[in-house]
Amino acid sequence: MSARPNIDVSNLPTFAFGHRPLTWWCTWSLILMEGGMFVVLFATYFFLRTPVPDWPPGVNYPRLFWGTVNLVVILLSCVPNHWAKKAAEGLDLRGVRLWLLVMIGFALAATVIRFVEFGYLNCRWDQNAYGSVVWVSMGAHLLHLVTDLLDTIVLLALFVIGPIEGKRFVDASENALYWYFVVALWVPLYVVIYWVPRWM
Amino acid sequence: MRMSWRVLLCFCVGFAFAACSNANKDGGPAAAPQPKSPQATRLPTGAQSAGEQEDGQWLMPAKNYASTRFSGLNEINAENAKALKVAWTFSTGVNRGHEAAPLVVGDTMYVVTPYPNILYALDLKNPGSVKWKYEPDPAAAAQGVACCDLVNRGAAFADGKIFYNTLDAHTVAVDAATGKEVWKTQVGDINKGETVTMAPIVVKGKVLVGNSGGEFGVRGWIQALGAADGKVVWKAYNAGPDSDVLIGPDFKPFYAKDQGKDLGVSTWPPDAWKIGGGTVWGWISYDPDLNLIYYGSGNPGPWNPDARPGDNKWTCSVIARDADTGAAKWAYQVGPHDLYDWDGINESLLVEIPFNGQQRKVLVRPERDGYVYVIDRATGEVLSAEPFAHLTATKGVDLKTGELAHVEEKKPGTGKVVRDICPAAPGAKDWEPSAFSPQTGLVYIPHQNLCMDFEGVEANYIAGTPYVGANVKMYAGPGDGHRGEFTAWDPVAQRAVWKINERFPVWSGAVVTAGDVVFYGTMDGYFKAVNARTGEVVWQFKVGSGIIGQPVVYKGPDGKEYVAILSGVGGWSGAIVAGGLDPRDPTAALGYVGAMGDLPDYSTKGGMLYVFSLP
Amino acid sequence: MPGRKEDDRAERAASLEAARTDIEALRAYAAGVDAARTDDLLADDIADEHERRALAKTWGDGPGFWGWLASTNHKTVGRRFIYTAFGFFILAGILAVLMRVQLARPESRFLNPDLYNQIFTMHGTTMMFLFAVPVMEAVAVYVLPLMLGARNIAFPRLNAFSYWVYLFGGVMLWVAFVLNVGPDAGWFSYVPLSGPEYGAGKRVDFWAQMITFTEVSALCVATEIITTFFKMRAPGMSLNRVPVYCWSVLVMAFMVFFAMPTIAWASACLMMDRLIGTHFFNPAEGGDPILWQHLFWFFGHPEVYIIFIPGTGFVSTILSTFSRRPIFGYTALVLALVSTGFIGFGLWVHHMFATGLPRMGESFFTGATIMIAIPAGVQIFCWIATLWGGRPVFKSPMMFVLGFFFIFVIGGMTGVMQGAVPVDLQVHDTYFVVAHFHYVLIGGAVFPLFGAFHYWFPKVTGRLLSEKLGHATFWVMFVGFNLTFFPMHILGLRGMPRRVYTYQPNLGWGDLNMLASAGGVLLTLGVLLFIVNALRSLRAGALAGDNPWGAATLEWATSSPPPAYNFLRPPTVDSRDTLWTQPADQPVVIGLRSDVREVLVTRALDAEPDLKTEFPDSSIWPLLAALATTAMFIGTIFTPWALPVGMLPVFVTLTGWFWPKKKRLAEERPPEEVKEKHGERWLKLQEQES
Amino acid sequence: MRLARRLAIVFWAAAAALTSASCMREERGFRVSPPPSGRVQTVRLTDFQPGPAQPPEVTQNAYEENAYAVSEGKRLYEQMNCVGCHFHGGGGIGPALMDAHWIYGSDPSQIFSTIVQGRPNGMPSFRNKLNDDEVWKIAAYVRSLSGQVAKDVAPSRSDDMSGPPPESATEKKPPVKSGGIPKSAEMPK
Amino acid sequence: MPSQSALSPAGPQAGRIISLWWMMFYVTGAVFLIVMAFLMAALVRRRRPYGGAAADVPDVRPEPSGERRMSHVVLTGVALTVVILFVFLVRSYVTGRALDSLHEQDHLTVKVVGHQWWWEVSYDNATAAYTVTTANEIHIPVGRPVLFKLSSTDVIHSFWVPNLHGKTDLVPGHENVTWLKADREGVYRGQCAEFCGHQHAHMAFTVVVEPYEKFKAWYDAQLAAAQEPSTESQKQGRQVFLSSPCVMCHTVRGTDAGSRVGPDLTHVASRGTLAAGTLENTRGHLAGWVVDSQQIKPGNRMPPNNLEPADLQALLDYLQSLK
Repeated sequence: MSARPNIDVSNLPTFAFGHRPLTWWCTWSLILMEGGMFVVLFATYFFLRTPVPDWPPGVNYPRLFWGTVNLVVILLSCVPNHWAKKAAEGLDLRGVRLWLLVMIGFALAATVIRFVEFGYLNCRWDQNAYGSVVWVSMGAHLLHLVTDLLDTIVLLALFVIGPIEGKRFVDASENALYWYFVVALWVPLYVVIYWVPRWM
Repeated sequence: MRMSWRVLLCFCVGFAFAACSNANKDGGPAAAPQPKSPQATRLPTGAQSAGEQEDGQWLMPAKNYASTRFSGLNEINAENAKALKVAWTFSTGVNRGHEAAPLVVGDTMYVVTPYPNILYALDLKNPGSVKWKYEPDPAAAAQGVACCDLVNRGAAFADGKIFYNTLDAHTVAVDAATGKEVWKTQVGDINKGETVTMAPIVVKGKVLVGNSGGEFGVRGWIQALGAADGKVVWKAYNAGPDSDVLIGPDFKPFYAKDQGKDLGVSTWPPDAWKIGGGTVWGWISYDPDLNLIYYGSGNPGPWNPDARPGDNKWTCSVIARDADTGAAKWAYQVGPHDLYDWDGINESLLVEIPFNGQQRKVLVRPERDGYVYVIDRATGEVLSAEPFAHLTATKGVDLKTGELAHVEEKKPGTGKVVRDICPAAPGAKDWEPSAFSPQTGLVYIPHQNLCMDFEGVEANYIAGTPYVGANVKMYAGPGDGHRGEFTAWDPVAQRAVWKINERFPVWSGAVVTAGDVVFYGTMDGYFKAVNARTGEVVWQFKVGSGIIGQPVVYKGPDGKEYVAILSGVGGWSGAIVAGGLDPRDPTAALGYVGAMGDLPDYSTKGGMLYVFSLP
Repeated sequence: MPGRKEDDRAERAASLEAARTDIEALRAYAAGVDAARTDDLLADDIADEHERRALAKTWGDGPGFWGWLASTNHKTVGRRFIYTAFGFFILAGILAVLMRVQLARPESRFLNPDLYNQIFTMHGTTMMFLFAVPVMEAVAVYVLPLMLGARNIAFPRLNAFSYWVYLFGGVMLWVAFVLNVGPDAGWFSYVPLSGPEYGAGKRVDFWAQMITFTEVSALCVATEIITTFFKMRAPGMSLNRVPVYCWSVLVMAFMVFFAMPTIAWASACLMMDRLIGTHFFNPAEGGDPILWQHLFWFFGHPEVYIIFIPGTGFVSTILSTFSRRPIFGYTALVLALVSTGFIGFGLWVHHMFATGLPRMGESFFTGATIMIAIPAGVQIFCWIATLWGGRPVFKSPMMFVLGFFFIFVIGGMTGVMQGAVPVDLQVHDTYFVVAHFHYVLIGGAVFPLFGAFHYWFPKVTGRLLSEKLGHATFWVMFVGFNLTFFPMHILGLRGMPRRVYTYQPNLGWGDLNMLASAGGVLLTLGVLLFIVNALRSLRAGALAGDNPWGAATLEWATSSPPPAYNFLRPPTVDSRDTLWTQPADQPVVIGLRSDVREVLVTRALDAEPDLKTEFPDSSIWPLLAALATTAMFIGTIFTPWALPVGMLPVFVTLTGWFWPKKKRLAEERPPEEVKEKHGERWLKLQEQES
Repeated sequence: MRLARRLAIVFWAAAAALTSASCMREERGFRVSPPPSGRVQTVRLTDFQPGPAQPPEVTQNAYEENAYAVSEGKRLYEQMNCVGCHFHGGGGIGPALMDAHWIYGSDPSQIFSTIVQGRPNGMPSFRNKLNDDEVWKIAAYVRSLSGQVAKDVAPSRSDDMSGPPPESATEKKPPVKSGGIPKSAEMPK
Repeated sequence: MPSQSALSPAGPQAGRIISLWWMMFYVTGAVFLIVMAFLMAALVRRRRPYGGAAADVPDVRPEPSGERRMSHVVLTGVALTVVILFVFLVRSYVTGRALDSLHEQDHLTVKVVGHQWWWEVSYDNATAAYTVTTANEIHIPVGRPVLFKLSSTDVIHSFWVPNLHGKTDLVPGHENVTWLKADREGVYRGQCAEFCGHQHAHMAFTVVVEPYEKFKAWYDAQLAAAQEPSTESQKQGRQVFLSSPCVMCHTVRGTDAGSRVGPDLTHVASRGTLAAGTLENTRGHLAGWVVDSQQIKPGNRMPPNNLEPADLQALLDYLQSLK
């Protein structure tokens, strides 16, 4: 009917990795908005910190041990996470299954350690504004740990039960990307919670 | 023996203090902890002074007019004190905090209980038996206006009568022999929040009494009642116009800040002095040579300093008055515009010590603000003021102006929690009286190691209800969580010689004897004998309840030396136990509960007299 | 569900109409050409009809009530969104009328202060959170995919979810209000008034939780908009060919991204202060009420632009269509939008000039505030230039845009005045400000929105609105609006603070207030006229046809109302004003499957075809997930344990949402690089599956 | 269909309950008449009685259902200096109010009487100094200190120093009716 | 009735602000008119028809020369906007600086504490005994700068006397300051400008600007304790005051009443208004206020008082004697 060629898209791929699929945009949207939330959280922390002569106010410095342990665990998790992402992008079903399992282990460990961390904190959330902001920031990160943990579990279940789809590998890749974000959140958070009181 | 003791001291103590010593100008290492000679510090002469023959009696809570709580008895000494045993005990039947010192007159012991202020006369010849009992039946409602438990700090004996105060603001005189009431005078009004908890002192036929209620918006006063009839001889307020404060032409304060006309009015917002506190619920000393009485006035009301701009004279002041007329001789305001409830009611130890090479008649005051003030007792000049406790809120006293320098960021205000204020509201040392031994030249200070968070809130004056306007939370000061300390202080060298840490605030008084033993009790119920020179705990005994009383030392009818102490935890610090308070509220009892949450695990209430002697 | 039946009927009528005209045209054409060719054409036509039916089956909502609940079509959801937001607009408008009745006379006893406080809080809250932002998102949800030539919005299930969450949040707030638990601390809920000590009960908690609901909803929609904008444009629609309106909603979406997390965090802090005793805003324990103001206004000011920027998009669209020429200064307009988006974040402090902040900082924010007038000026000038160079047609949408000019410019001028700290200190929190922001928001957003309603009504319903009634609506609203709000400028300068439930007779404010109240009645009448017009047209309006205005953007390239799949064959684009410039044989996209919901994903910058992605079917899970989320959110008003416990059903429903249907791998095509690198693995996977 | 009808019934019942409950919870009547206080003047301080037992008198304080009234009670508790003796529930000069021990009874009318009449061991009488309405509000707040009031009604933390957990977070314990003798003041007379 | 309007300034600050505002008003007004003129012109101007086709055929490719001309005009418009805005910015900055330049040695310091819903006013003095506390009525001497220290004990309020200056918030946890100076004698009304709860609408106060001598006389009178009752009825009234709920909230210096919950009543009869500027201070209003304040100002903190008629009259006698 037409003189000009129509665009036939029937041979286009149905999934891809990187910034091409829609999921990537969704993940980055999540990262952006939650990252924004954490930026505000840091701003709150320093806003509250500024007028106070002694920080933390009226309590000791937070003890470093468990926070640091968690930092190490979370940083170490980048390695299996890298492999998980690699495996997903290589459509390596067994690799994906394996590394997702390992990642579940890491996320679980980090979550458990987080609860221990709460137990060792230097004050309660209802003691003063310092306690509030510290508890809530750690709680917010815990929420990310838990949601990513659940997410990973479901993903693994999908890879075990099936059906195996191409976009499932994309999901696994995006899941790994999101975990990097969770890791990247904890590093400044760790510094702010455990070291800023000592430095500033 | 004495030589070996010196060597020991040299090694054990002198070594430890040599590094920081500034008193061993003669170069002798052993000289550091010990004054040059016992004679260098001489007690003032007076009716009850140690200069006279020690008669083994205990006629007033402070033992003598100089308030040194030094007993010349030496049967019990640092060596044998470890053998002390209970001689006898006596239950008072009252459960509140027992802060009183028993009196010993002849072969009778007189014990005043907290509210309901029962006076027991106990026969020392038949230990523990009650000769007679006097019940003044104070108004029960007075319990509602007693800020910090229903305590009584003791009675005084003179002219065959026992004088003491009841919680409902009456002073009574009781015939010491028969227990019959001689007179009873109402000195204050509980409907305005006035109570009386202090121990009176009898000077030249006059009973000196002051009121409590600084937390209720009362107006502080001291009055003299005729010992014979209970009639008011003179009455001096601690705030208001000069005529009320008995400030006349003889009034010569040393510092410019305390000079001026009607400062008791002009340093207050209009009419605030009428409800501004400045009570006299602590100790009064008397110098017969100068014929002056010395006392400190309590905190201004309310606690929230925003509600009362100005210096708030004459609260938190040391005041010297003529004993006969009450006319003020000098005054020194220790804490102008008090920020932290640091009453100035602590005892004044009247001693003579060398200062800059010359003997001076001074009064030594371990103050609530954490400094030991050495003040010339004739002029009111502050000779030295050195801290004996951990301080964060102040930076020292300027001896030129007499000003206490505050740390700006620790100044409290309305609606703002200021943290880590040390010392806390009870101060570095509260009412618990210290003792001075002319033999060691040391002042033995029972005190606290507490800090606090403080928030000023709007205070509403409603007569008969608390007028505080502050939320307070106290907690242990720096260290391992210990909240009490017992410090031996060298007033000449102006430094601590030794220090004992206690789990709870040391809320009991101290006594020191010629046997070089210091006695004090702890709130977890230990009565302790300590070597006065080394601070070594020689002996301790767990009594029934926490101790907040004042130990006394006397010679029994059998000629033996006895030590007596009332146990029965309570007071401000022990209110959590005495009042059955809830530890979940750290602000309870004006914030003291915050620091005392574990006291119920260590002590229960119950009043009991314990008398100890060597077997 | 009368609305739905209506839609169906209109849809059917329109498609029949289209089919009839097509066939007639074909017949006429066939008469002139040879038979074989005609057969070919008819065969094409029949194939098209098959395709249509297949697509309609694939993309249509499921049957019955269940299908209605499960719909994920952006037009269905968008319509619901618009109707709901408009419903809230009416409710909030009723509250406004109540307030004007109360304020018409001094010391009036019509409302007590408690009820008045709830009413003005509800009015502001509903207008800002439940009407203005959602309605802008809603129109975007409806229009954007059409304008970009897409079959649906990206993440359609998320879209459905965001609607439900928004609906439940709004309903929760209003139910609370009806139950006398309406928030009463003003729409910006300043602590400590809204804090645990002074905001007794659960009133403020419902407010704060409503924020969370609309929050979640807005962020979801922003995600969809951004993804749709970048990845689902018609082939050929490179970034410099995107209609200005699409740019405006993109900027809006990005602003939502950066503004909303702040208010989410702030309202979470507020809730925690109230529920579990944290101290974020307790000045005694190291918190600070000023922190709330910073957090709130860091969101609150951009919020105004979130509302206003899509409004400018409407203006540009309508203006271009009815000036009968391309918009003047496309690049300048887009840059102005983007820079407004940026500057919008730099001036929140001008809401806080009276709080005693350092003067230095204030000067900076004065500068920023005044600066934002520059992009606004650029837009105004470009629009006037568009008019200048065009031939204006005064249809009703255009009237609203012209009204917008008058009102918005006044609002902008008073805005500049308030940017100056000294002036702000006087007029802040007075009726001058009330007048100003109603000029800006009603002028800048509601008038363009009503223009947009009039403009796209034929597209959505297939029927034209009455022009007569449309003009009447405009004039009544315009006069009513100015009568209501202009006197408020004077009232403010004469000392009347805002948020007073009454005022004293001897202050001399009575007459102007009476005038304003009278104007309010007129304004209400105008809105009523619009409703009458819309209802009448739904039944008896003239059929619109595909492109009644002769507009240039792609949404007019399909039937009115558009079919479930939007375009039989997704269009391609070769210019900005594509319908005006494209040749009759503009290529279309073919090769998308019609048996599943396959869509074309294009590249972010040049919009070249990149992937085919299969969209999920309609699903009830988004609704269930929204219900679970609602339960959790409402629960956390009462107990913190609702969060961990409530997460469980949310988790379950989300798992259900994402759980795939069983299907064959063979239909999938990995991209070239995957095939090259991992071809064997891919084949093995395929074998395993089959 | 039956199911639907049942569901509808449940829904409307729940809605009705919610309506009545929540309207009261948040109502702010500024000119309300307080619960009747005539009977309160003769309130019993003990359940012990000669002859056959009578059912215990239990009164309702409508303000305990009303968050605003309880918050007003909290304000009055502070401003009328109740806080000076009882502090934030932990007690001091007066007994603790957040524990389960009630010397003069935990019933609203008993608390009302205690405030109005005063009690011999130091509790002043507020007769004529507070009007009944205010006393009922304070009584409601006092009960919230020990968790006797619904959590969505009880106040949350104040904008002050953090003390005990907020009233809305205080666990409810059934009151111990020790009666008569202050726990803190068993002493000979 | 006192004036409350930013349009009739009585002090240098309000004067500067309003002149800045008028300047902006004229300039923006002119801009508005010009923009509207262009708009109207664009709507009505005659055009060449597009390529001779039907009226609604769009002009897809407008003539480039016309477009260029228009872009020049637009650019000029934008440039002019920038210039005008810059002028505004500078002028605003200069005015802002001038507003803060009242720091003089010889000033009065007044502390204002916001309460729901009244104003506590106290005059600072180096000598504490000369601090005066009153409520809802501020007297200041004409021509002398006054430093206001503003704080709040409950929620945020805003201190605003439109005739004298813009507003400054009273924020709990902060102490804000503002300077005022009045050039004209008179009585000016101020009002809380930040929403603060039920009775935000009735939280006003008056600023009485008077010559220094009159101010001084007022100040001295305020310093004195309350007048002793001189008649039997007044004595009875005082008794009523002290034995009723009044004493729980109010201060009358010189008596046992010393609470700070409500306004200080030591000199209540000298004030012009009652209930934070809600009512004129007349006997009838006072009676109504005492008996049933919730009718007048629903939600305020004053409880209703059910007084016997005789007691009420005595109380009114007493209160009215507190000059």
